[in-house]
Amino acid sequence: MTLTLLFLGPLEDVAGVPEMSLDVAGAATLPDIAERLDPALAVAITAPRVRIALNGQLVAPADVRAGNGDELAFLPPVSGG
Amino acid sequence: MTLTLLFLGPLEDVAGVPEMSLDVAGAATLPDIAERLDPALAVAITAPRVRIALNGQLVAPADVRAGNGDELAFLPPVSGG
Amino acid sequence: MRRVRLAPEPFDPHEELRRFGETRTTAGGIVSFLGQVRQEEGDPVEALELRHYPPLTLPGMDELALRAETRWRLIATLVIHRVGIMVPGDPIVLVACAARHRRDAFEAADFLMDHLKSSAWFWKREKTAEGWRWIEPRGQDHADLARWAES
Amino acid sequence: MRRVRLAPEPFDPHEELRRFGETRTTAGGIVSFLGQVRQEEGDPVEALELRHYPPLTLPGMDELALRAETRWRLIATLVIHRVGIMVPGDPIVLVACAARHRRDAFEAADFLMDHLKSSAWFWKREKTAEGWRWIEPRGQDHADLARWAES
Repeated sequence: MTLTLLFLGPLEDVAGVPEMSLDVAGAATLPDIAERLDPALAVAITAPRVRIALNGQLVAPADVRAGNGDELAFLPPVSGG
Repeated sequence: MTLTLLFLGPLEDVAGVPEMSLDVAGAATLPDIAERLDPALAVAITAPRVRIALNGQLVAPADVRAGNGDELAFLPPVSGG
Repeated sequence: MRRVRLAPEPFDPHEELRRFGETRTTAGGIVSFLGQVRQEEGDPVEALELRHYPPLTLPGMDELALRAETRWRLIATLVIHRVGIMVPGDPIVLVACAARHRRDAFEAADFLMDHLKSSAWFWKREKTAEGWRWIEPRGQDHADLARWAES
Repeated sequence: MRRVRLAPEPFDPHEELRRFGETRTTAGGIVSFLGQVRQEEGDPVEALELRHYPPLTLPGMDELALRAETRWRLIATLVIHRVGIMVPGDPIVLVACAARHRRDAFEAADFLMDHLKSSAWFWKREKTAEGWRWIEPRGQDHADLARWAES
């Protein structure tokens, strides 16, 4: 049961990698996921200005339920093109 | 003693030609010139919105003094590029 | 750099823009406007002619470009305007402004076009099946110019 | 006609504009904006990278172009945006709007650029002698967007 986490932009530097796999038992919430991560990364991805996309669709942080095969992307404020 | 008159834009249609030579005795004023022309053309070139250039420089109608070798251009309102 | 010219023959706007862009690597942005003779289904216009008065037309365009450079921070300005007879699809005017900041480039190009289209020394006539007809100045032109009145 | 794409490799903006212009003979005017990586004497920036998030970035650009088409009378819209690593002089973004009336083309191109530069899904980093550094969002972006708030 594997969940993929994507870290966009500067969050990649905090995570140290652009992408990470996490073994999950079932549908994980954002706090479930955050507590499995390095504390600095957990703080960074739950910052108020970070948007979250579940399988390519934006979701409210409170609505995150991510399980096996899902992709969760963390999108910090954009810098523009 | 020849003065050249140029008729720009729609004034060419009124004059029937783009350019006309006029024999003048000395330095002619705008009324001197107008009275030598066909009345319809005289009215057209003295209309308030027609600008006048003497040898390529804009001049006020009252300041026109044009003689031998001079070129007087009549510039109706521009239609833009 | 300021390049302003009248084109008595058809010109290739894309080649002109390429040349303009090639030396402008300090520019963050280039805004261009290309105006061409419209070609529409059922449009009766067969040809367009632009007349000019050489002693005033080009000097006036040059002065206009200078005004734009005084008002906005521009790196380079390009103005090419056709004169003579054109057919639908032909380029009439190409304006390009290069600047470090895109707002300057947008506003300067807009300013140049409003003035070229209303106050530059051109007289225009159109040819339809009924022959040639001179085009009157448009009321919209005054509104366009009023946008740029210095307060 | 709406052509919106991401370019993972360098593109030739002039060739793109030529192709865009060739089929647009009903347009009176085409406004374009070309943004490129600045190259200045003494500038420490050696390279620029734009990252995107595929599920959102291109759909967001497409939706933006659609908004422009809804708001202004446009005949055609072109948006090409680079992603990946660029060096000074490389094109980053090309926007072109064709319209019967030039005001529509100017405003729509300006609108597209303001939004692409501030709210599109891109993350940017720059490389200098000290390495790569992520670029923070700019305060100016909010001011740019506020210009377009529908009243």
